[in-house]
Amino acid sequence: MNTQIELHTEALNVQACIDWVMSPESGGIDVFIGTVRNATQGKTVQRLEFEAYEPMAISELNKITQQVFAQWPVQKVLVHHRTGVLQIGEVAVVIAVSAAHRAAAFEACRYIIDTLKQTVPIWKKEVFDDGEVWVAAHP
Amino acid sequence: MNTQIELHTEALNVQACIDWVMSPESGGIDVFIGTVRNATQGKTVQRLEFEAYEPMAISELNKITQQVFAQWPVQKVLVHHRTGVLQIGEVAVVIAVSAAHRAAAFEACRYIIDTLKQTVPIWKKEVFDDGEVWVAAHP
Amino acid sequence: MKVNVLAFGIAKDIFGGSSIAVELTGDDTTANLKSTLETAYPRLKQLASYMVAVNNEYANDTLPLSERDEIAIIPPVSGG
Amino acid sequence: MKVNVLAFGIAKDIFGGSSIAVELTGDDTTANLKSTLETAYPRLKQLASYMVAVNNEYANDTLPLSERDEIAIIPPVSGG
Repeated sequence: MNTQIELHTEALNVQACIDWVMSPESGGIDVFIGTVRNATQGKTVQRLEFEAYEPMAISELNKITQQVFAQWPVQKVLVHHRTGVLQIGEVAVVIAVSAAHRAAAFEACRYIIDTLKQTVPIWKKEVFDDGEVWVAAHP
Repeated sequence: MNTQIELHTEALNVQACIDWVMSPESGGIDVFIGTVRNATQGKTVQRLEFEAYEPMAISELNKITQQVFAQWPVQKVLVHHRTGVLQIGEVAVVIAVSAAHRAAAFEACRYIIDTLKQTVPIWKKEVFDDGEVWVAAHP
Repeated sequence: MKVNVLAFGIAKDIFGGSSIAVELTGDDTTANLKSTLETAYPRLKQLASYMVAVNNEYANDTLPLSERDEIAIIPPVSGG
Repeated sequence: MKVNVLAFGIAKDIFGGSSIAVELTGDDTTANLKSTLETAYPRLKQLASYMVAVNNEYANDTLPLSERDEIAIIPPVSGG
């Protein structure tokens, strides 16, 4: 199998993600790691909460990775996304792509995170001192 | 310090590289990992040997990271490169860039590896069953 | 026809729960489900946008619904 | 003038060592160093390209050299 897509309620293991996509045929690996920032638009964030519509999120991520294999000569693609409560600095998402040559790895990795943020049914709630906000819900 | 540039004679520690660039202010980290492929143009590679003109390599990498900080809003930049004998699958280079937003991290990381391959005095020798070749030396 | 609708993110707050039962009068389309929900829950109309998913696929407005479908309201996503 | 020249990568193979001493007759420029080396080591001309570095900086052909400079021959790089 050349694709691994998982949602996790516990801390993501970045090294294990990288190890999974590495192979003797790959020469370049691009990895994107999304972490929880301590502030958004100047306001201090206490923590994040991620919620996923799990079967549909997996299905949409599978579509994205199929598009990637159709468009770029990549070897292995991994997407791990957290759900639940995340503290500042924790890893929310790991996307890792291996390829024989680096251009494909970079472009595919960027495409996956950009598309994930548009189509995959996962929601992020930012919790502040004085309230909480579902990100992007309102205009 | 927001920059870490190192040449290593022993195995690179990818997780430690990522940990170094992570911070509570960063939201996106892009990591490029170059590994030793088992073949080049269809020919089986036994191992690689990297040689560096060390003070100049460090100096050129410093120039590249200064260009990166001038061009993109990035937070931390790390480049670790191996020297010496590398077996198939070993990590030759790790480039890690953290930023508040992912676009800067992706673009800066790509710029660093592309420029490194053009200007940094490091040389790779591919060792085959029946000989060895300094990569890119001849037209 | 009565359909069950799953809710996520802010839709869960708007509906006051992670799933609601909706009685559809008139046609059985996704468009009718949306207008029925918007009448009962006006805050839905204040969202930047929202989609309906049927059996784990984004649905267009003309898709006919059945009582056995898994139907979900998908407010603007914000993963990653 | 006598300068010491460091060699890396394939240049080390061409010179038969990681550093050589070169007696420069005529002017003291990088261009003269290159032509002197190319006469003594014709295989240098078969490289895809090569640069001279002086004190850890790429040098252009007109740069004057001194005996105290750290001079290196930089064949096409291939790191990463």
